[in-house]
Amino acid sequence: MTETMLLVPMRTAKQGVALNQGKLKDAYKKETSTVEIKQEDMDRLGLKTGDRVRLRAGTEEVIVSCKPRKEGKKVQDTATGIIFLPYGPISSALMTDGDTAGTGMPDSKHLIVEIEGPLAQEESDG
Amino acid sequence: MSSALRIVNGKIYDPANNIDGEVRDICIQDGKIVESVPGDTPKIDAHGMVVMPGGVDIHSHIAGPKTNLARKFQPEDHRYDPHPGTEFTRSGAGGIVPSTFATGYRFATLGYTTVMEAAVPPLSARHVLEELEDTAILDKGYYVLMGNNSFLHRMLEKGRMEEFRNAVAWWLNASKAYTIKLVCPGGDEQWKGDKNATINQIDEKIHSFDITPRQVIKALIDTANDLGLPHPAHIHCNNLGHSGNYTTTLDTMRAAEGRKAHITHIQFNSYGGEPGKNPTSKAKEISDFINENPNISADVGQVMFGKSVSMTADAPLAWMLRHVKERKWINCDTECESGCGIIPFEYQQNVYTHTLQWAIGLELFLMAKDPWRMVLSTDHPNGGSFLNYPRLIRLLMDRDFRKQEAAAVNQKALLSTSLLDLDREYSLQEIAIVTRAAPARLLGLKHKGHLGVGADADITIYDEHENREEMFKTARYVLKDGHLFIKNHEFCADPVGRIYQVAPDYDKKIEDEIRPFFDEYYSVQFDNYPVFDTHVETEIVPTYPVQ
Amino acid sequence: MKLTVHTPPEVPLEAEILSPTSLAGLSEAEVSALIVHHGNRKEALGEFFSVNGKMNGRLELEGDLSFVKLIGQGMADGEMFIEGNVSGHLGCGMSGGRIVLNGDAQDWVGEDMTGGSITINGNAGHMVGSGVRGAEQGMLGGEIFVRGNCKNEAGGAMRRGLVAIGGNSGDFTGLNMVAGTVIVLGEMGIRTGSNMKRGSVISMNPARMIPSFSYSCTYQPIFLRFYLNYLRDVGFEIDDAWLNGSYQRWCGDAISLNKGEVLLYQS
Amino acid sequence: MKIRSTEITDTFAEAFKMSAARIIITAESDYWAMAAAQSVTGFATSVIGCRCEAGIEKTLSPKETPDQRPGVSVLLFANSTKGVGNRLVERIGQSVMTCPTTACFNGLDGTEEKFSVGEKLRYFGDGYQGSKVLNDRKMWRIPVMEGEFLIDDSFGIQAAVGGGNLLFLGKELSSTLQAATAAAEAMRKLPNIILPMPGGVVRSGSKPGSRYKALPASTNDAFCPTLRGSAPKTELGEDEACVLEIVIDGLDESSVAEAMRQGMHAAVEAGGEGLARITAGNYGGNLGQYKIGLHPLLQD
Amino acid sequence: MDSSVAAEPNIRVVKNATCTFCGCVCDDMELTVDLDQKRITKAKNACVLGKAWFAEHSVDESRPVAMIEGKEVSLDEAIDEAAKILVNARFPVIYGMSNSTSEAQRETVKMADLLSANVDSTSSVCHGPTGMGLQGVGEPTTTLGEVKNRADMIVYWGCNPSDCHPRLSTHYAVNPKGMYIPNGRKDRTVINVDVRSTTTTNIADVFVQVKPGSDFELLWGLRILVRGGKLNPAFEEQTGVPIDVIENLASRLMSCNYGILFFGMGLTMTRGRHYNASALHMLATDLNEHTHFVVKPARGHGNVTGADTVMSWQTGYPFGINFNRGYPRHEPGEFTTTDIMCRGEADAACIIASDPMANFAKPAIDHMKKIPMISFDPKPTPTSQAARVAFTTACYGINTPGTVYRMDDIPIPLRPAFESPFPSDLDILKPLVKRIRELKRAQY
Repeated sequence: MTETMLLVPMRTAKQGVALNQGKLKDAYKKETSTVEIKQEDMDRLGLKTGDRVRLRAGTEEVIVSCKPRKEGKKVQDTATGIIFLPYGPISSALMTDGDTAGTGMPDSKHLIVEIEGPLAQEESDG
Repeated sequence: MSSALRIVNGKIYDPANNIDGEVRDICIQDGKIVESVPGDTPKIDAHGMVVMPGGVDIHSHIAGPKTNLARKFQPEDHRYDPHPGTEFTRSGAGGIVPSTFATGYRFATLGYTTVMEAAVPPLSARHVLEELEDTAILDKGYYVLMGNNSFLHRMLEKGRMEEFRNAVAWWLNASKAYTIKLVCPGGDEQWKGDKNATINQIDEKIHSFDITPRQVIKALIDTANDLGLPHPAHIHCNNLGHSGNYTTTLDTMRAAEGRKAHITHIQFNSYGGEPGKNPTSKAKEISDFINENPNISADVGQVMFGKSVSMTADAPLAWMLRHVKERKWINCDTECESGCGIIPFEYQQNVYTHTLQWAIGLELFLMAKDPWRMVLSTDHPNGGSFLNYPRLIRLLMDRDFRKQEAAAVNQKALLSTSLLDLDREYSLQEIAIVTRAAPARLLGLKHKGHLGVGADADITIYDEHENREEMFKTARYVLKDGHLFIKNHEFCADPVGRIYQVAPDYDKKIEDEIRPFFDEYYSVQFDNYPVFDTHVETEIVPTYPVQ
Repeated sequence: MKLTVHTPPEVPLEAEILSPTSLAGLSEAEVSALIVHHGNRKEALGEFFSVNGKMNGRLELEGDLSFVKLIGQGMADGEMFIEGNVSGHLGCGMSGGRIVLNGDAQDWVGEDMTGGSITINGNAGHMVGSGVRGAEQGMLGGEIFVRGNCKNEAGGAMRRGLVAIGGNSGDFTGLNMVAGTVIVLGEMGIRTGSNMKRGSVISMNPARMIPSFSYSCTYQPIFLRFYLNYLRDVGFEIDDAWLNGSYQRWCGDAISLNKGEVLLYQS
Repeated sequence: MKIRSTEITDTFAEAFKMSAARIIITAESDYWAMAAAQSVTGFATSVIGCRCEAGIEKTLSPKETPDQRPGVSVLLFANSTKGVGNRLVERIGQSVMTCPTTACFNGLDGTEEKFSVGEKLRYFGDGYQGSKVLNDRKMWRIPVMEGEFLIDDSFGIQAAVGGGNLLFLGKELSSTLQAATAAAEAMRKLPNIILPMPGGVVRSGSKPGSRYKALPASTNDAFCPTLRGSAPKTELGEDEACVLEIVIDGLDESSVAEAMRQGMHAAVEAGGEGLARITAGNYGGNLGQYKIGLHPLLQD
Repeated sequence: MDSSVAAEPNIRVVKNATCTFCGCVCDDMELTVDLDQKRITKAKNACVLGKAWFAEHSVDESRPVAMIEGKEVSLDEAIDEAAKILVNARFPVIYGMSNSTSEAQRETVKMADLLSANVDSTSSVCHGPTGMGLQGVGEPTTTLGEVKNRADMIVYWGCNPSDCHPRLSTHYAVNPKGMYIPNGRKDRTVINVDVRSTTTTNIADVFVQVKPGSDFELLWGLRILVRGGKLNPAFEEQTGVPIDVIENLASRLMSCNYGILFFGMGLTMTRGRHYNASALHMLATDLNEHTHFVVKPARGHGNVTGADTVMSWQTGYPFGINFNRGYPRHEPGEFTTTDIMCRGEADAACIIASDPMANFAKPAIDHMKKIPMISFDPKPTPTSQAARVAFTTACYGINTPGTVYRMDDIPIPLRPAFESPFPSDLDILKPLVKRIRELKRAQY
């Protein structure tokens, strides 16, 4: 299934910890290549934890795994159609527009992407 | 390479040594002025020129957190006044608040070699010291803010004067500052703690402490005197900028009870009239008091027409100014120590209040019987940039110019002052006093501000020019510690200036009292608070404590 | 006089001397010898341009100018015709004369402009006719015509003058406007007129208004005929229906003086 | 000199220097443009009592107006730039701004003098007014209940000619009136002039001064047929029993002269035998700056 | 001042050490250092990120101090090569600095001035837009201690300190007791505004969920209320926040004694950028008509604030600075590194302690691959891998002394835990500057 969603790259404590170990290390690579999706959206797309999905923005695409997003304990979080990915080379690769609108800052936290998944194992390996 | 030099044929103005325009030689060896140098020593021929000690600025805002915020938020101002580098000098940005290097070079171009930064909270000591290190050429120091210090307020509240004094000394050491600065004592506490209130009269109670500003003022004046600081407590009075504030100023000066105190940019505190209404001039009342009380010194804080930035530790004042015109505004609270407000401003000739401020400043200069105790400042950049000094000097020296300028200002305001009745013209010797000799003496910098044997060879040589503004705009030669760095108006070297601090003795036990206060109320560790000795190189100016 | 690029700069070339005002009275050789800033080096203009003809108030530029910045800075008179895409700050601080660009321009076209006119027959970048960072007001006069699209902050902090965009504009059109007129014949991005005090932003398409703008009414503003006719005269395609049409009038920004307006054509 | 049976006196019309403005009033329709024009030119027959003289110059098609709507061009004359300006402010404020759908524009370009009109009327907007500057034209938009009133910031004022005149001396009322009416109709078609009097024609021609101190002018007794027997001096012949006058104000002397020329021809045609004589008023040439001779106008 | 004491042979305890991982720059670390292994075994008081920072910055002595084209070279050779690259470049770009001491930053700007280069810090892709907001409308702000002592209202807007600045809440803002906040957390109200719930939401009293990309509109709505106006229903439509919730939020903000708005990339990295930050600054300014209110960007890297601070005092501008003309100029979008790279303008780059090859937009990365780069980093990164000259540096705060500016502009000293065999940034920059000066002198 393919849908258009809003990708918000973000920081997580895990990513911060992994960053210290080294950006070329597995822990960092793993953390920065797992997209968080609201359970409701996962269900609609037919995704399970660990499934591979393709994210496409403009001419660029990446393949990442997915997991359901943890929500706050006491609140009703209504945001659907938004997915989150810890900052890293993968989120940057989807930042295809370098226009900073005269600020120096691309719209790093507001990327419109197409999400496609779950992918078959062969495809995601290729 | 010999470091000796002889300046010949110049007219010397050295008021501290009673030399008033005589043609004499000045001899320099190893950075100091000496009796004589060998005959074959290189010479500077100062024929037709005026030789003065390097200028000394007792009160300018040139470095530290608020200065830097004022820089950061005015790109539109820097943009049109770039400061290109040269083979010898760094580049920078000019404008109303220049970058550090540009500040140093531009002061030096006017012939200044020593400048004091007037207000920094101790928590930002490292910051100001790093900036001062990057301020080219000049010798400098800074005054540390203590008028809104919560720990000191507590000591005072409990009447623990001994601990108060030790704490002040600890703070001076920890921050490597030059003297104690008070800015609107109690005002920032109200500002931060009472929804932007302020305190105007010195006998009002300070929010959440059982003390009044008068007690803070008195205690800090006394402490500065007792510790024997080279420069006494440097006071920005309460009620600054408000109509009718001259009584607060008189009260503050009386609170010194005969002990030494310096009232800064006193022009801003010499207003009559009723609060909220148009001010009037009380320059005479203020001058009379200072003329009669030799323990008090002041700098004027002249307002000059044109662009300025109000940047002050008097946070409520900046907020008041913001209501004049809704311009961009910065406020910055410093925990347990201070507040700060910044707002771009412009003094306009046609505005009543601005003209009045301009005229009061000039009245104060012209009414001062003792120029050694009423020295030149614009409270840069509050009253206008230091680049206005040459123009200000011309206003003081040239009555006709003054009248001509007065014709263009708000006449209602002008005529409410006595400026047009004051015919006095400053002599070159008096200019040398208010720009060099006096500030150096008030600062207790014994090697500065004069050309006697043993003085630092900080020397400025101006082409003599009838138009004093032109004359003082760019020095032909300037030497720092005997080192020629401006030659024929061009930089030929980039000497590094000193940073002065004081280091009064104190009872180390006070640290046991301060430490828990830090643990509870500060966001930094007590042990990390004092500036490490390795941080910057400073020179300690001795103190002479009262036994 | 005509200047043709023979060697495109490898890094940005700052050539503020490229204006009829700066080149007035100079010979071919003198122009070739003028200093421009190629990155951090000073080089002769002739290293990049071949110079032909006499300078008689009209200057033509042609070639790969995509790295050339500050063309027409401070221009006060004369005419300049440019073939090719240019980098930033075209006509900044301009006070008179006319620039016509057949190509695209990058950011900051006509910043701090006080007079004269700039016509861009392609697209323009961000901050067309906008005030410099930190300043309370920007453009003080003059006219900027962009046939194609522009990006964000068109007419930002403008105080006087006219910015007309034939295509679409980006976000924050008329941001911080003090007065003046911005006309967008295409569509505008979001947050039009944020913090505007006075002035007009006019578009021929519907727009999403920030909620601090209040809808007043739909009416036929007579003054607009003057603008649309004027734009037609300078070569924009103006639909007759716009001249006689009705416009929604939105007042704002309520956060500021609330005396600005956004007029949106109602088909 | 005679044209047909009508004698043309060899005299001249003595005209005066005045100041004038041209205003273009546009509106949604001819009807509303004319309504405003009539109102703005109302009660403006003579500077003596009305402080200005105004009239409709012509109607304009949408192609001819600045905002491409139907319009009317109006000329207004007074003794000074300031006089014209102040009348514009009063009259446009009361008669144009009030009138539905109108806008009001300056109709004189390139004049040396300008007077702020929109710039003064804008205050009616109570702070909600706004200005627009396009291509050196500054206009004000003043919010009104129906939309907004658009008016130029300032109006050009130029030197002009007032008091051009013709006197029609007839044998009886009806032919004199016919002659004058025809003359006025012919003259009204011409540009740059107006005939400020009702229908273009005035019967109460005046002389300067009066036996009563308060009055600056009084009836022209030398031309009153009823006083031929009692006035100290009369200008009328025995068979001249009715006099009507046409007053012409124009932007320049030649326009006034042309109007007089055409007016005379039309009057002679329409008046026939009944129109005994055409002459013009003057004060011996001592008061006015312009002398427009009748004979020269008719020679060619 | 030396607070280190020897606990047992080869184990050293460093008290009052400073963590430079994030902008909190906590200076109350107690580090246990194994001097033999050159690693920190324990970091008392550190948060999860700080613990990782200290634990993972051991020294890998197998790494070469410098490499050219991936081959090991001596430090001097690498400095010489780096100097040549920079001196020969017409548009050299110097970028990074946020993980470096202020001493090294000062030297970096000096180098940029000397080279007539472009210099920019990671601020430009972090809180650069906040700096632009400051330039536009000013900013009421504070040091963190005043938050601890006085703030009874804490708003986290578009930031998630529980993950990114864990001790912001526990050490400075939410939990601690302060001079006028005797009961700590109980005396404070915490409000979280975000497009999603985060771990920070869990510590908040109020959560306001705003539609992605509509923070600006919500801030505008609050400003209208604070200025005494009323909201129309469009606010609810556009922000997704019910009008009564916005009204409630506004009245809470107005009625506190001392409020603070912390904010993050949720504002600066989304559509509106600098103007989102301006809107927030203006909201705080407006609130000062009712009470005392301040803002504070929750800044990222340890000394990114120092980079702004140092560049401001040396050049007058906080980031995005160009010295091509022999004096500094500032223009975000023109002299900011992302833009320069995306437009393909730079012909050489010197990257100090940051990793643009991992963080920048795709077109920028594509250009950086084409030009000679120099990198300074303690660890291998995508940038160091792509660099022609790569220096391995000692880690600031762990191996080197110096000064770091906390997110509230407060300078904090560093107490190194152990010595690194690698030079600090400053140790490389000084001879590099010297070498550049020599080459330039020879050139002219």
